[in-house]
Order: sequence, then C-alpha cells, then structure tokens
Amino acid sequence: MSIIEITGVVKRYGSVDVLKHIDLSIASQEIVFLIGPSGSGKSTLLRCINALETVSEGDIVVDGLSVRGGKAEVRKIRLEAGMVFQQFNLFPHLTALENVMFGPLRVRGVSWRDAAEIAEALLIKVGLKERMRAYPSELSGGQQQRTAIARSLAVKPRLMLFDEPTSALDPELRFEVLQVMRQLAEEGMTMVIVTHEIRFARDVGSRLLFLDGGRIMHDGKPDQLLSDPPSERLRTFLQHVA
Amino acid sequence: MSIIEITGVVKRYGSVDVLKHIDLSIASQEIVFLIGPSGSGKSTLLRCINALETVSEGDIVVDGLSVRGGKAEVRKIRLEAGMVFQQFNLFPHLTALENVMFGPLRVRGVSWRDAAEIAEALLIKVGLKERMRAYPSELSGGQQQRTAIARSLAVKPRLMLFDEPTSALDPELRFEVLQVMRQLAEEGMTMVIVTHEIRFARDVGSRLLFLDGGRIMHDGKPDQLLSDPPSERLRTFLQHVA
Amino acid sequence: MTFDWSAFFESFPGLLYGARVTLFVTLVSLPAGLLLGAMVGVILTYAPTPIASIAQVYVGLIRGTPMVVQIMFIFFGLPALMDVRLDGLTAGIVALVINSSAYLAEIVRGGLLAVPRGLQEAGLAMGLRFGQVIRYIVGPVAFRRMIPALGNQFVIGLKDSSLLIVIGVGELTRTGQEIMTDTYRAVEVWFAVAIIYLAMISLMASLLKSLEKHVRIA
Amino acid sequence: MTFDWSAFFESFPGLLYGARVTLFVTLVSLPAGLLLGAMVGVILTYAPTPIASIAQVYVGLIRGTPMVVQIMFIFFGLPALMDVRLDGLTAGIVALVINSSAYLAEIVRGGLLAVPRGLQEAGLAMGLRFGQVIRYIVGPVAFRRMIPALGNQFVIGLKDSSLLIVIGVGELTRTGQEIMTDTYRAVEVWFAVAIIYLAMISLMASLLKSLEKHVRIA
Amino acid sequence: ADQPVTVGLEPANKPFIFNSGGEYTGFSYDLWVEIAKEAGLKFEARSMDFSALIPALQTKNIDVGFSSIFITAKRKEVVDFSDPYYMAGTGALVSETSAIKTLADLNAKHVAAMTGSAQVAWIKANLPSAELTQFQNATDAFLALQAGRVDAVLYDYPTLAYYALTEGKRKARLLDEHAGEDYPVGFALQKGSSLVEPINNALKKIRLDGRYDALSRKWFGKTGS
Ligand SMILES: Nc1ncnc2c1ncn2[C@@H]1O[C@H](COP(=O)(O)OP(=O)(O)OP(=O)(O)O)[C@@H](O)[C@H]1O
Ligand SMILES: Nc1ncnc2c1ncn2[C@@H]1O[C@H](COP(=O)(O)OP(=O)(O)OP(=O)(O)O)[C@@H](O)[C@H]1O
Ligand SMILES: NC(=O)CC[C@H](N)C(=O)O
Ligand SMILES: [Mg+2]
Ligand SMILES: [Mg+2]
Repeated sequence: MSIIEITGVVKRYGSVDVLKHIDLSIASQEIVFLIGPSGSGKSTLLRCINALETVSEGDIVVDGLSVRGGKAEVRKIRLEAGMVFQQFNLFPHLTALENVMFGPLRVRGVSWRDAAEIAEALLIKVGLKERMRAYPSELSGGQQQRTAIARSLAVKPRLMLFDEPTSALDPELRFEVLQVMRQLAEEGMTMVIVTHEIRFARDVGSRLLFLDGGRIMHDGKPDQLLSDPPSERLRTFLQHVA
Repeated sequence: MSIIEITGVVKRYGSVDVLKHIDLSIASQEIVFLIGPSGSGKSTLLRCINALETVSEGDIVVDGLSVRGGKAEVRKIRLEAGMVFQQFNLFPHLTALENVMFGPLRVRGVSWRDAAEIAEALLIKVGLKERMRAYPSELSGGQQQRTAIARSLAVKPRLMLFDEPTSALDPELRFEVLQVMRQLAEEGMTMVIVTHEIRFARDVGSRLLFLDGGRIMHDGKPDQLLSDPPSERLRTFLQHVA
Repeated sequence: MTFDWSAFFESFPGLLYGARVTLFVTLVSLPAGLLLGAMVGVILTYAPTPIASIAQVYVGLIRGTPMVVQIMFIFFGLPALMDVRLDGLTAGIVALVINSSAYLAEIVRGGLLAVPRGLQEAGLAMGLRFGQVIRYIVGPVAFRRMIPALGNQFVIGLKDSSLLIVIGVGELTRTGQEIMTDTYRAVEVWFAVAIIYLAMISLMASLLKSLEKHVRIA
Repeated sequence: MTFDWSAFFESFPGLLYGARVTLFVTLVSLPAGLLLGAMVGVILTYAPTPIASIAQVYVGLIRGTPMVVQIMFIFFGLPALMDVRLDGLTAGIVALVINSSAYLAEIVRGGLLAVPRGLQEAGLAMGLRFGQVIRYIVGPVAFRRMIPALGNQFVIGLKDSSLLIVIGVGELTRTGQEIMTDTYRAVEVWFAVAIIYLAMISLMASLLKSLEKHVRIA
Repeated sequence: ADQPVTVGLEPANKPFIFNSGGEYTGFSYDLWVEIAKEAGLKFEARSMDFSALIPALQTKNIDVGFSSIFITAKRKEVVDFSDPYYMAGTGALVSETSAIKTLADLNAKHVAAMTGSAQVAWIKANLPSAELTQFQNATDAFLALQAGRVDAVLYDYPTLAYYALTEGKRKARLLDEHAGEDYPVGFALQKGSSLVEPINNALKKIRLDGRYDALSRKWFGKTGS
C-alpha cells in the first residue's frame, strides 16, 4: 500500500500554477529523489506533503490522513512525515540535545528522562556524541544538519522529507550528511529527497522524478534516467548540474 | 617573464599562520586554478595578491609592483589585477551600466561618454545587452556576476583574480558565468581562479594548484593531477567535491 | 563666573532624594510598560486584522504625540473626563506605562517578525501547535534578540521620567529646579543633575550589558 | 464634564500659531543636527581612536542625560559660564541640534557599518582611494538605507521640540498650556494640541514615505 | 476629616513658599501649617507649577492650592477662595544697570512673566508692543534677567522686593510703580469646597491671637504687608 497518495494536486499562487495537476503515489520504503530546475516546484511539492502549504486543488493522503482534514489531522501528518530543510532551522536558543529532545517532550509528551534518552541515542547515531551540549552557533553546518535530521527522527516519523539538505553546506561537509541519509535509507526509512547531488541519487535512490514547470516530466529508475536521459530537457539539465 | 612573483609569503592572523611560506610565480597568459579544502588559505592568497590583505612576511610583485610599495603602488596593482568575488559585490545604488562605468570614470579618469562606450561594449560581451539599465537587485545571480566581471574588466586589468565566482549561484546559472570566463581565457587573459568546479578547471586550466593548510601541496597540469591524484589527501578531497 | 563647589556639593542630598523618585517611577513603570507592550506587540503581529488595527491605532496615537502632551492630558484631562483623582506621581507612572508600551510593542513586533520563518516552519513541521511555536520557539528567540532594544527603551524611560517635571512630580529634574529656587546656582545644580543621570544611566547600561552576556544570544 | 466644542475650536488659531513655531524650530534644527550628526558619525566610524573617543564621549554625554536637563543647562547654565546670551528660541534650537546630532551620529555610524564589507573591498580592488569608496559607494548606499531611521529621528525631533515648554518658547505645547491657564479648559485644549501634533506627524511620515519610495533602496 | 487633604503648592516664590534644604517653608507655607493645625486638617503637599494649580483644583487632583494667588474675578468663576490673607500688587524688576525707569519704558522691551499669572493678562493689555516670554516659575525668570536675556520681570511686588534685597542685590533693581491694581491673595479651593468654612475660621482665629503677626514679623520684619 502506498504511504503517500497525491491525486490531482494543483498549487496556485495568485494566478500562477506552481504545481500543475500532480498525481503521484509513493510506497513504503521507497527512496524517491526529486530533481528539476530552480522554480520547477520541488520545494512546493514537498511542503504540500506535510501541509506547510495548502493545496489549491486535489488531495494528498499521507498514511491515511488527508492534508485537507483539519488542524488535528494535519498535525498527525506532520508527526508521520519528518522534514529537513536546506537552512537547518535548528532552534538557536537550545543545545543540540535540547533541540532533539524538543519534539518528544512537547509533541509526544514523553517524560524528560525518556526524551533525553531518545535524543542521546539519535545524536550518537548521527555522529554527534561529543557535541551534544553545543549550541547551533557552535556547530559546523554539517553538524547542524545532522542535528536537524536527528531532531526530525526523534518524533519517530514513518517517512522523511528532505529539501536540498546539503546545498547550504561546503562540499567537504556534505559528505557526512549524505552518510547519515544513506544509513537511514539502508534501515528502510521511506524518503523523499530534493537535491542536486546526482551521484548520490544514483547510488541511493530507488526512484527518480524530474520536475519541470510544475509537472512530473519523468518518473523512473535513477540509473536509467541518468545514464540515458529520455528528453533533451533532462539532458541539458544534467549537464549544467553535474 | 612572470606577471606574479610570490616569494616567501607568510600570512598570520594573531598566532595562526594561514599561509605558510608560499613561493609561486605565474607567467602571463597562464590560467591557474586554485583548489583546496575550506580554510586552506585560497581566498587569503588571492586577496594578498591584490593587497586586500597585507602579507606578514615575504613579498608579492605584480607586474613589477610590490604589495609592500606604499599606497600609490598598491593602487596601481589593483588596477592591474581585477578581482571577482563570490558575493558579486555590485554597487546596489547603480545600474549595471553605471557599475561598469564607475571604474573608468573614477579611477581611470575617462570622460563620461567614453566610460559609457567601454561599459556598453563589455556588457554586450558578457551577454547583458538587454539588461544594462537594470539595478543589481533586478538581476539574477548569474547576471550580477557577469556584470561584476565586466566591471573588473572595465579598468583594463592585465590579469584577473576570481574567488569562487560561481559558488553563490544556482547550478543552472553557473553555466553562463563559466562561459564568460572561458571566453576570457581564450582571449589570452591571465587568470587565477579559486573554484570547486573541477570539470571546468580540467577544461580550461593550464595549471592547477592544490592548497592544503596554507601550503601549496601540488602544482601541475590539471589533467594529470585530476586523473591521477598524486596524494591520498587530494584523492579524498576530489571525491568529496565532485 | 566661578564654579561654586559648595553649592554643587550641597545640592546632592536633595538631588539624590529626587533621584530615588526617578528610579522608583522608572522601575515601576517599565516592567508594567513591557507587559502591556508585549501584549500589544503580540496582537499587532498575530491577531486578525480588526483587532490588530485597534492596536495599531493605539500605538499610532501614542507615537504621534509628544509625551509632554500625554502627561498633560492624563493629569489635567483624564480626571475631568472620567472623574478619577490622580496625583502627579500616579499620573506620571500611568503616562510612562502607556507611552513606553507603544514603543515596546513595536520592538516586540519587530523582534517576533525578525525570527527566521524557518524556525516557525521547523516547529510546525514537528507537529507543534501554532501557540506552542510562539511560546517555546519564536518568543524565546525573539526575546533574546530584543534585549538590547528593550534595554535601550528602559534607558529612554528613565530619561523620559524627567518630563514629569511639568506636573510637579518631585523627581530628579524637578528637584534640581526647586533647589535652584533656593540657591540660584544654575550651572552647579544642572551640572550635578546631569552627573546623577549619567551615573544612573551608566549603571543601567552596564547591568543590561551583563544581562545580555548572560543570556545566550543565538 | 461636558466637552465644550466652542472652547475646542476657539483654541485653534492660537494653537496653529504655536504649531508654526514648532515647525520652524524643527525644520531649522534637524538639518543642522543631521549635518553635525553625519560629521560625528563619520568620525565615530573611521577616525583614529583618540579622535573617535572624543566623539564617543560627546555622544555618551548627550545620550546619557535627559533633553530637559540639556535644555536647562544650555538656557540657564551656558550664559553664566560663557557670557553668551541666547534667547529661548535660539537656546531651544541649539539644544535640539545638539541632542539630535548625537542620535543621528549613531544612526550614521550604524548605517555605514551595515554596508556589506564586500562593497568596500570591491571599490578598493578597483583601485579607488579609501575616501572615494566612502564618498561614492559606502556613503550613498548607507544613506539610502538610513532614510527610515533618519525619518524616525526627525519625527522624534518634532516631538522633542515640545520640551522647549520649560524655557518658555512659544511652540505648540507651550501655547496649549498658556491657553489652558487662560480658559481653564484642559480637556479641550490638550485634545486640540494632540490633534495638531498627530496631523503634523502624519504629514511628515507620509512625506518621508514618498521620499523613501523615490530613492531606490538597494 | 481623617483623609488628609491634598495641597498643591508652588515652591518657587521666596519668601512666601520655597524649598529650603528639602523642607518647604516661607510665610504662606507657615501660615498654612498653622491653619491646618487649627482646623485639624492633615495634609499632603504636592509641588507643582503655578500654571497647574487652578487646573489641578478644577480636576479635583488637589483640594487646596496656594502660592500667592491673586483673587481675580476670572479665577472665581472656576474655583473658590478663602478669605484674603494679604494684599499684593505687581512690580517690575530690571537689572541694576538698566536704563528703564518707569513702567512706560517697558513697551517694546523684552519682559518676562509667569505662565498663568495675573501679570500675563496685564502685560497683554497694557504693554502691547513688549515682547513677552512666559516662564514656568520666578526662579527661571530671575536667572533669565541675570543672564540679560530679558529686560524686566513682572511679578508679585513683595517677591520681587525680597529678591532685590537678597540674591538680586547689586544685580537687580525694582521699579517703584505698581503695575495695575493690587489684589487680595488667598488660598484657592475647589468650586463648592467644604473647606472654605473651616479654613476661614482658622484664619480668623490666627489673625486674632497674634500668630499671624508673629509670622509676618518672622518673614517681613514688620507687621502687615
Ligand atoms: N509564497 C509564494 N508566493 C508566490 N510564489 C511562490 C511562493 N513560493 C514559491 N513561489 C514560486 O513557486 C515556484 C516554485 O517554487 P519552488 O520553491 O517550489 O521551486 P524549487 O523547485 O524548489 O526551486 P529551487 O531549486 O530554487 O529551490 C517559483 O516560481 C517560486 O517563485
Ligand atoms: N580576518 C581573519 N582573522 C582571522 N582568521 C582569518 C581571517 N580571515 C581568514 N582567516 C582564517 O584563515 C584561514 C584561511 O581562510 P581562507 O578564507 O583563505 O580559506 P579558503 O581556502 O578561502 O576557504 P573557503 O573555501 O572556505 O573559502 C581560515 O582558517 C580562516 O578562518
Ligand atoms: N506664582 C505666584 O504665586 C504669582 C502669581 C500671581 N500672584 C497671580 O496670582 O497671578
Ligand atoms: Mg526549493
Ligand atoms: Mg575562500
């Protein structure tokens, strides 16, 4: 059964259709990569999935919950779908540990002690055992992004959405973040990833979508699409990105 | 004869040596690429060449002028060596045309009419014929960077320094900037370029320097160094960047 | 004219008494102003348009008139309008609370808006309610960043308390004026008054600096 | 108490005369304050430490004392100290110029520092002299961004001119007080005074808005 | 009357009422203290500018106001007064070296008076071409005269006389003429105040038993004003 079911979604700003009738269904444990030129609607699609944007037409159902289902249902969706942003968005007044504890404490209503346990385990998992007490401003970009991933994982989501998680990072720091994502993929997490890291998409992805002008132009195996682009549009895009 | 002659340069901030005894000589018409991990001193080296930073030890001679030669000599060096920054640094209160006219007018003391002529020709050359009257905030990143290149060229420098000219740009916009740089190279401009665009370095470069920890670790033909990295350090670096 | 040091020093006991009134008025008004200002600021930022507009008018009226006029209105006008009896001290405190609340509301609004939207989204994306996001994330982050502006407003409040002179509240400036009636030594007295203000304000500024250092600013 | 509309309307001619004085004082002081403030601001930002320190002390003294005290000092103290005779209007204008210059200097300094360093470097890298960079690049860019803060300071100056009430300058607030002591209609008079201030300040604010729009803000 | 009455006073009127070393004192103040004692009134003093006294009575912010308030017809429309406790006129103070000899010389000169005082109305009516600056209190006006900023101060004759003999000695000179008529001076009270009766009774008693004269001797060196 599919964990994300997108049917006829249109997203409109004023009179501009940023997403033009998207139909898409993503099964559990798929690793879906979303690529496409700037402005093609990748972020918008991702943000519609966990209801940070409302859809103008159509519906998105995440694990049986509709994004049009009202406040409580939307909050449930957001618990199911963790989100990682390009600009890490860590809470600057909290330490790495407190950032990760925050969700369990305030959303899941877990005890302080349990939250700390969950958070420590996750921070160790993303390689930040030594930096737990540091504030975001004291962490490198890569460390911040790994903390952000841990924070998302802390509420135990069933799928993870990544919006260009490495593009704000120096090349050398990207690696450690991609490592963490690779590990997540291996553990069977369902993931939707917007990225320009083509090689990573080929390595890790089970599926690749090419968005252009608010439509899904291609949908297939990463290896196939990347080695032998079925359209001129994708070919030039890949030339510029790689 | 070499156009840049660097001898025994050390750059120190407090007690930290950011550049550790650099000796380097660059001949006219060379296209030198400078790569290396974050913090290795690439920007610092470039900024020492046109005296935006003072050197702590040693000397740099650009076209016969020393960076230690006093204010007037330093200004002459800066006229000889154009600089393009990662953050375009266009003057926001001037149009593209006025930005490019600014150097000829205020530094070269050219007449308004001649400055306009020079500026128009350069903006046409970098493909901005249609956008001359636009303000920087109305230009895309790529257009801004091309304007910045035109602005540097307008004072007729004998060599150009580029500090990561494309890293603040979206992948799709990098291409147009790289095109302009390629053209400059073909016209025989001497260029020193800090970049992470390995493929571009291989295509265009006549020489590649790998900086690490404030030292020049490798110095050779781009093709050779990139196809067969002579050190483990360079090999891992390339893996992460590419 | 020669500077009469004895007139200078003799004015101090009286002036220090006035300075106590200045401090009292300031320390009572400003926390109250901050409370009111924070409420108005939150309304300005997040309330639906009609309610936010009322808050806007409130802020606009206060920022659009000099504080002296507000003091006069509160002291001479309000009692006539509403049949309440305000002594000068109370009227002065009310004026300071109302006046500072408008400026503080703008600071609070600016502070809330300056928190990167991404933090709010990150909070929502974790499943927090909007109220929780404001309370646990946007509020605390904004507050830390607002400390310098708040401190500045507190210093302004301390200085503004000198305007209560026009309704005869015996704060520092008024005391200076009354002492002048006795001694007629303008230079010495106003010099002494200036020194006491400088001392109070420096003290306040350094307290605020150390508070800023204490609260981690992200 | 009933609101006496005739007292309200009858106060207008007198008050409008006072408003003219308020406008005059403001419009004379503020450009002068801006000039002085810009000079002090440039010194604060770029002058070598000893000179910058003097400027800092100047700004610190003014920002550390209430304007009422400054007015008193200039009006009552200065003549005694330096044998100059300033009439109230002149003393008031001097006080406003000095006072606003300190705040404007800080705005100018902030504006100059807020211009991205990269612009300065780009200018230097083109072979410009430091002075040229400040004059043609940093200055103009800073000025455009400073317009809102400058406008705000101008509004503050207009309101601060009400403090000249303490030395008897016949500006709007003073006029209000004089009418009140004649007619004994506090509510009506202060209401009218507030309305005139609001009108002047709204006018000023909308002029500044349109200026902001005119000057391209980068 | 357990509730203390609130008394607004203007402490810039030496020797009638002023602040000396943190305590209010002066002829009017001492007299008020006696009256309060006699009438069994507890009171709280509030310092304010002269211009604020009558408005503060109107708005019931204070119960009694005094400095040296002339009992004029216009004021009687908005407040009540006690019986007069002395008579006073208006004098003109000029600097020692001034060429001004008579009130008539003041026209076209720069004259000072206190905001809200009876003198303001007199100047407006009788010295149409004089330039008038209104000060918040007499002290400010004296300082302005000393600084040469105004040519004359028009104010209560006794206050000016006291100043000319003390602080203003060898600096200022008082013209002999009185400007306009003399007025009775009294305590100002809210319109319809219930304090008029007890205050008047107390004042009568104090006049009769010699306390009034004692105060007068203490402050003026002779009886009567
Ligand atoms: N709040 C908004 N109001 C109006 N237009 C918007 C808004 N948000 C996004 N858009 C527009 O929607 C289009 C798609 O934006 P989106 O951010 O989804 O693109 P993207 O594919 O993520 O691009 P990028 O690679 O630059 O992040 C763009 O043209 C953008 O300008
Ligand atoms: N003004 C400064 N004061 C102190 N240290 C500095 C200063 N400027 C640079 N550094 C340090 O010098 C080192 C080299 O910096 P530089 O900017 O030259 O590196 P880079 O190779 O250009 O790195 P990147 O790829 O991140 O741009 C870094 O460790 C940096 O922190
Ligand atoms: N300040 C005073 O008491 C003097 C004012 C003057 N006697 C009047 O009643 O108008
Ligand atoms: Mg995006
Ligand atoms: Mg660099």
